[in-house]
Amino acid sequence: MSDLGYDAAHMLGAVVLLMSFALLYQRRLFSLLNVFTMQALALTATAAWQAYSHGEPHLYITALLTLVLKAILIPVALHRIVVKMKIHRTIEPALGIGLTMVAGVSLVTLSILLVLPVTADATALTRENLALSLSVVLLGLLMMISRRNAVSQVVGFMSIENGLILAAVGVAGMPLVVEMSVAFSVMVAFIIFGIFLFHIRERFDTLDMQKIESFRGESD
Amino acid sequence: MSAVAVIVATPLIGAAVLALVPGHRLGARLNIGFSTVTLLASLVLFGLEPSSGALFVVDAFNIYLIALTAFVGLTTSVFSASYIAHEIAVGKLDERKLRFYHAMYQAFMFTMLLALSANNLGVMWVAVEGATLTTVLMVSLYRTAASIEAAWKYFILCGVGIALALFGTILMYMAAQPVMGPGMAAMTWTELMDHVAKISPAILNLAFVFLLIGYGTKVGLAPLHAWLPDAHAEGPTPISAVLSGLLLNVALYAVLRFKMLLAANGQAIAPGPLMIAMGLASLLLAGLMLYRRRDVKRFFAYSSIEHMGIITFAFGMGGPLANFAGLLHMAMHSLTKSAIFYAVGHAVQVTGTQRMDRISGLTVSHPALGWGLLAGVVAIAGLPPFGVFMSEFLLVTSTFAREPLLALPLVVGILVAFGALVLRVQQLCFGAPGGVEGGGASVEPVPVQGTLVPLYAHLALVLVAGVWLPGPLVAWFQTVAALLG
Amino acid sequence: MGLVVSAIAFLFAVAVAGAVARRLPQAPTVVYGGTAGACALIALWAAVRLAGGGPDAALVLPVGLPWIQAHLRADALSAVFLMVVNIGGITASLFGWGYERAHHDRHGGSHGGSHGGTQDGPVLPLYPLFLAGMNMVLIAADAFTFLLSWEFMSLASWLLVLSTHREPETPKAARLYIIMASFGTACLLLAFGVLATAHGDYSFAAIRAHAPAAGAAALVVVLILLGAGSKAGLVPLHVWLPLAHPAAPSHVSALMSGVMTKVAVYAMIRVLFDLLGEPEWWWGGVTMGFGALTAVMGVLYALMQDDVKRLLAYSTVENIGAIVIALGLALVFKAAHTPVIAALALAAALLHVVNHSLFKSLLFFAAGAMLTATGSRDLNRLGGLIHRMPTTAVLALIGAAAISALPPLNGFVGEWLLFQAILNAPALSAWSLKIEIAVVGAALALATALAGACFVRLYGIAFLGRPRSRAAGEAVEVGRAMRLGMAVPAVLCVVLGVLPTPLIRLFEPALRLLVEAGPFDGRAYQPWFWLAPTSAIGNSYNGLIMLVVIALLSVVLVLGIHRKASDRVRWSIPWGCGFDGPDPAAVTQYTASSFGQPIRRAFGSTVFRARDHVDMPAPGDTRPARLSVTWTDPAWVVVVEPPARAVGWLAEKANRLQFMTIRRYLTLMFLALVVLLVMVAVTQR
Amino acid sequence: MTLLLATLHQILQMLLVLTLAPLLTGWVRLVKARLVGRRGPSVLQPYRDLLRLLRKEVVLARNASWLFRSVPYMMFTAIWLAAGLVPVFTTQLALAPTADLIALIALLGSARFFLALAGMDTGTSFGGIGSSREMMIAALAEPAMLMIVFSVAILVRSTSLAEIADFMMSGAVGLRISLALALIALVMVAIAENARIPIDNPATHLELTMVHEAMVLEYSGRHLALVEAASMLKLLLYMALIACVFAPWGMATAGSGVAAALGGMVVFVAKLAVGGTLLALFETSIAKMRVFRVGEFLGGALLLSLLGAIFLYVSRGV
Repeated sequence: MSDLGYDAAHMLGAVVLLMSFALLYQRRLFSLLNVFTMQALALTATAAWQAYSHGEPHLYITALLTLVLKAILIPVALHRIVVKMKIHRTIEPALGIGLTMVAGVSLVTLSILLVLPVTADATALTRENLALSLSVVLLGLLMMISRRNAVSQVVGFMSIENGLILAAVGVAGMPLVVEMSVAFSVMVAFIIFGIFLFHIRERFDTLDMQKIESFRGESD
Repeated sequence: MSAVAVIVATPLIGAAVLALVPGHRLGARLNIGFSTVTLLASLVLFGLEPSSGALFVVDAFNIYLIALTAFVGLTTSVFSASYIAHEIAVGKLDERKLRFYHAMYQAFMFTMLLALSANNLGVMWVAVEGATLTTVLMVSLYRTAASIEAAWKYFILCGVGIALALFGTILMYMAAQPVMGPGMAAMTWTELMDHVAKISPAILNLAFVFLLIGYGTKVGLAPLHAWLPDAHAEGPTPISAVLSGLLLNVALYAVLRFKMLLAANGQAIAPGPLMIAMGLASLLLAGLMLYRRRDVKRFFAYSSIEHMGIITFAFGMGGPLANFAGLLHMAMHSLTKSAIFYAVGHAVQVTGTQRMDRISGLTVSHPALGWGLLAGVVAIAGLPPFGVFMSEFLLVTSTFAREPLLALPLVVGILVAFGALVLRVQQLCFGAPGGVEGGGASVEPVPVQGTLVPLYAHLALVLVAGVWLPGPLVAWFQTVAALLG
Repeated sequence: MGLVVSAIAFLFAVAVAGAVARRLPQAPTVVYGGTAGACALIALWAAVRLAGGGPDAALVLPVGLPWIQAHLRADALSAVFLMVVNIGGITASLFGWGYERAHHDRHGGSHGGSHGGTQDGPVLPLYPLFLAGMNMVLIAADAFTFLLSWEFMSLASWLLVLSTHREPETPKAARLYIIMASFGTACLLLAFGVLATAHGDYSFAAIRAHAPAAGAAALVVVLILLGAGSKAGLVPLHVWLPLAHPAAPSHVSALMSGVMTKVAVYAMIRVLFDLLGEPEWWWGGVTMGFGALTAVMGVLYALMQDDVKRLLAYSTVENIGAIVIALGLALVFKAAHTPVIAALALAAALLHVVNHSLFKSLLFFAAGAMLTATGSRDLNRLGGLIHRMPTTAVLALIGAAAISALPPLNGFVGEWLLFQAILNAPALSAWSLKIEIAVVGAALALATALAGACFVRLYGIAFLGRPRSRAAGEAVEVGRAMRLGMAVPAVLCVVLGVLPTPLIRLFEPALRLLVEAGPFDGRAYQPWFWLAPTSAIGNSYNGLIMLVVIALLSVVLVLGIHRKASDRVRWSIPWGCGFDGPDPAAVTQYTASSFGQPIRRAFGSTVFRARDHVDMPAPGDTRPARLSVTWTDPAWVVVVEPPARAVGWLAEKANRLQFMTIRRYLTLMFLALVVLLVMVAVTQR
Repeated sequence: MTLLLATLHQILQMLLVLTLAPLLTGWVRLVKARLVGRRGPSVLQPYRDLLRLLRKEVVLARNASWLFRSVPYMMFTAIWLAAGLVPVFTTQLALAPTADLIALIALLGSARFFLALAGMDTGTSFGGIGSSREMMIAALAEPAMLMIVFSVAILVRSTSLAEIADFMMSGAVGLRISLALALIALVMVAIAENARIPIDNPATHLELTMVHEAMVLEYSGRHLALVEAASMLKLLLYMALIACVFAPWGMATAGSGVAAALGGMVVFVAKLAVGGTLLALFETSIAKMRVFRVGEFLGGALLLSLLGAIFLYVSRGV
């Protein structure tokens, strides 16, 4: 593999990771959506680059899917939900932003520690790719648990997915990537549909998950 | 291979057909019909040699699980027919929802059979994800606040879990790709098993952690179990039966496949301690949670967590005896727990409540049901002559002989759960008959005409297994037990 | 062996018949008749096997654990216990048949609710299963079959206890019972886990083949004492017993107390003497200590009971204590390589097993008869039954005298043999054991004497004096089947008391199997009517001659007195301090509580925190004074409450996990992931 | 021949104890009376009392059962037999191998068991008081007694009274602390079992302090005669027992002739006289204790006897 291919892939992956940090940093919903769009764009670029450099045309489909769904449709849909449902525009953090950042950095460190022993016969690309995608996944999870707002949780969930796709496109010859990313997108769609559905039914006043769970099973 | 194709295709066709069939009676009958065909096809497998292809694999491990799944699918469809008839009669469900329900039921069977028979990591993942989606829809079938909340919880938690499992799957490919080259081979069970010894253990370890957490969420291992009790409690009871009886097994099957890879690799971290820790945590936590439960279905859902903990512990211990015990326990738990849910569903319809303190004296008011429920709980509590006793016997004795200190929490956990089960089953089955306002049969608005055939069929199987296991099954178990390390 | 297995299979068939036809009027006859028949068959087989000798009967059935299969084997030890179980089964069936009919007639088959006797649950199908389970335990020859049968026995008896589930006390008792039973089974599971090793050699033959290491053996001893002890009722694991045994219908109580506890004793003997190989000296010491504690505590508990059946259950605890003392002695002497004395002690244990099964069944039957006749098992509501139920009174008197170890009945013979074994303590070399045996001997003597007091109290309050309730005053004698069911064990009590030697001869094959000696080894001449075991210290006993001499002296006495004395008799009202109306409530006679008061004062106030509360009316007030007693079972405080409280506390804490938000659940998941990843990161270093 | 002789001895002994028992009681009463300065009744007074009671009519409580009426015979037989088992003038007794010391204690236990039942049969409070207290005393006295038996049996290596007497006479024992403890314990038990001061007062009818007398309060006529006679026999039995174990000298043994047996009888009468005097002395010099102190008293006896058994191991090293 050429140095250029390696460097470009590395750089694009790093951008995705950077965007994950940026997501953690946001306090306002709209800017969160914007950052997410940028992450999706970076991911699209990665997928397209890998398709080109490895000569695997099916990755173009992945890139396209990412672009259409993640960079366009979903941000727009979420934007409309926020507006239509009059969701509070600021994000309530369950964990302070500073602490979140510290946790994020620790997670990245952990990822690197985990990847370090992977030397034996893995190529450098796999290693970098692995560290980056692992970090993105963990940061996405952190995002989900450190925010109270439902929209930001959806965003966190999707950023986990971005990490997955980053990993999948980075490894040579991964079959079924498209199928799996489609299957995953169905799930995301479900979530968004669910939010709509619940709102339409007016079973819950707000999408704050604490309130959704007022019933909690056996609290009688 | 064609038999497997039939097994997987039948429910898929069934789902399509049932989505179009109006009328719940016909739907229920067709549902039973498709399930019967699936079961018959899966019985054919017993006569065939184990085989593997690009898409499907049939070996000692999944053959009995496929048959079990098809069987429980059939009995549940029979139970479901009588269950929904009552739900229609009392107006809790309508025709439109039932059409959806039947289609989803077959779709769910499809995903599970696919997950069990797939020879490909990716296909299996897709199937498990599909199973999640279909069951989420079915859990929310009643559209009550509680059921939607339960479905939402289920969906979010298992969604994250399934995402992590996908990451694990990708990692697995990443690990295998340098050795096996790019392409399908590195995602195929049979190929992986042949080459896994050469794979670098570092990524394998990482992959296993993600797979354990990911699929483990679906198994219901503590502390990833939170979705399970609510999903069981709020959905229709047939769905609770298949969730406990089948879905948990399928998820565990996935974990175990990966454990086999690790065991065959030899250099990777031993997955045993991780599984033992999570198994014990599930067992102890679920055992304690049983005590404060009021909802009968949630109660037995926690009992499922407990048993999944025991099974995970058994596979974590490893060795021929413990693995054998684990495999047996999977089958026994599946049959017993679904039987219990049949009985519970019936009891809930009879008494009109899911609150345990309002149900009592079932053996007096409804002897066949009450004694059936009692037998089911006795079986799940690990009392002889039922099959769970045999697996727990093997597990406890072999564990204590090897790791005495691990056997103690195991026994304590089993006893704690046992105490709760006894407490509740005595209350449900004995004493003065209760029910709606303690009136028993007289206030029953709609007479319940449920069939107890599935319940007793399961109990009979569990009873037979408790004293006698057929030779081929033993041989399969022993083969798999050896592979699991 | 085929015969025994077929008989057990027949019991299952009877159970099925009972389940199917339980509404038919002939059902009790079929079930109890069938059960009695099967039991008679097995008992006969066992007796023939013991008398005739011959090789062990063995059978391997293709069921159970696939690679082991079910090993069944009836050696001499099994045969002894098969005899005990099935003789108990026969008498209980006889009595149960009558009992069932009496209760059927009384309640007309409806769910009538008089205290202590209602059966809503099905006894008929479960009763043969219970007996089948006990028989299966005795012939099991691999760990799996053994524990399966063991737990099956618990299951059947649990359901039998639950047959009175409408009684307010029953559910709690049943729950505690099955939990303790499962605790016991868990201990046995662990014990067999050690014995079978990690290779899974579950058959008894394989276990015998490789003796465990010292540490493992010690573990097994402790686990067996806990496991079988909890079933037998060893203090402090006895807490369930006095609740569960009385809750069942009386013939089932008799089986549970008289017979099932013996199956637990069998388990102890099987493991400690047979499977574990050569014993260490301290095993017996520990066993004996528990036995002594059990004997004394059991009888003290019994003395404080007002409930007839509960009193009997506590008395079972005491007798199990005596049996376990004998087992401990046998272990000690076996370890000290004095097999003849070990055989003596073990013979005492087996004899007491037989004896207790007889008189405890008899007494539970008597309690059942009282319950049938008066509807009450509260001592303070009985009295004067000797006039109303003459046959039951005589038979119960035999039982009470036998259990109080009065000569020339069988209880005394067992006690006598046991003391003979205790007297051989000087043959031991360990100092601590000698002193322990002296103390154990004192405890046993104390327990025996207290048992006498206990049964004077039971018999005196229930059968003698004046009725304490209307129901007791109007009681009528029970039916013929029930009386016959009581008469059989009563006659056996007398016969075995007078002629114990033939029975002990029957034990000999079992004793040779376990301790490789017989109690009469080295005695040249040993007539069948004489009991003179071989022993360094001790003497002989002859119940037959005692009986003859007593009879002779009595005849002489009666004749002498009646020749000399006046025959005039005048009936009169005794002085009752002015209270002599017919009203039972106003009678000044002693109550059960007041009878127990002196002994309670002497023993109970510290151990049981027993407190008397006297409600004394003011002078001039004519209402009666009342004495009430409160007491606490210390074992309850130690054994039941702490775990129950711990589980409750933990359950309360854990319950918070049910009420968290999704985000928190996700956090748990995240943390689990991170912890596992860190573990991987650390272990990879 | 030996068997025939033994049987003859046995019959003689049975008659002897029966004859001597009221005499002993009369003697004790006489000595006690003299000690407190009264003249006291004749030594033969107990015989007259018994005969008079026999001639009197029986008054029965209305709800007394057959048990009440048969208990006097049963207990008398049991105690008579027990008394016949203790060697008094010879160790050659036919019944010796039939029943040893343990059986003897059990026989006494039977007598007490039935008497206590009889006390409860009439349904009055006095019978209950007596029975419950009697059983409480017995519950402590019996184990103490058995422990004494243990000490002695371990020393002698037999529980047969005849063998014990033979062994003690042989002088192989010497002075032993455990024997001394056993003796003290045995005396304490004997006092309790015979309802003597300080445990009970055979002459009292004060209900709060009665034990034995309360139990037999409803008896009259021939029944009372039997009960009284049995008590007298029991007193003699315990004296004979103490004499047999701790002072067996003068008894005829195997092979000794008729003269020895006759001598044994004379010695036995002398022993009884001494024992009776000692008892009277003891009783006049001590006050009766409260009923609930009895437990402590007998608990002391039990501990002493246990200590005796343990000391035996220490001193003898067996």
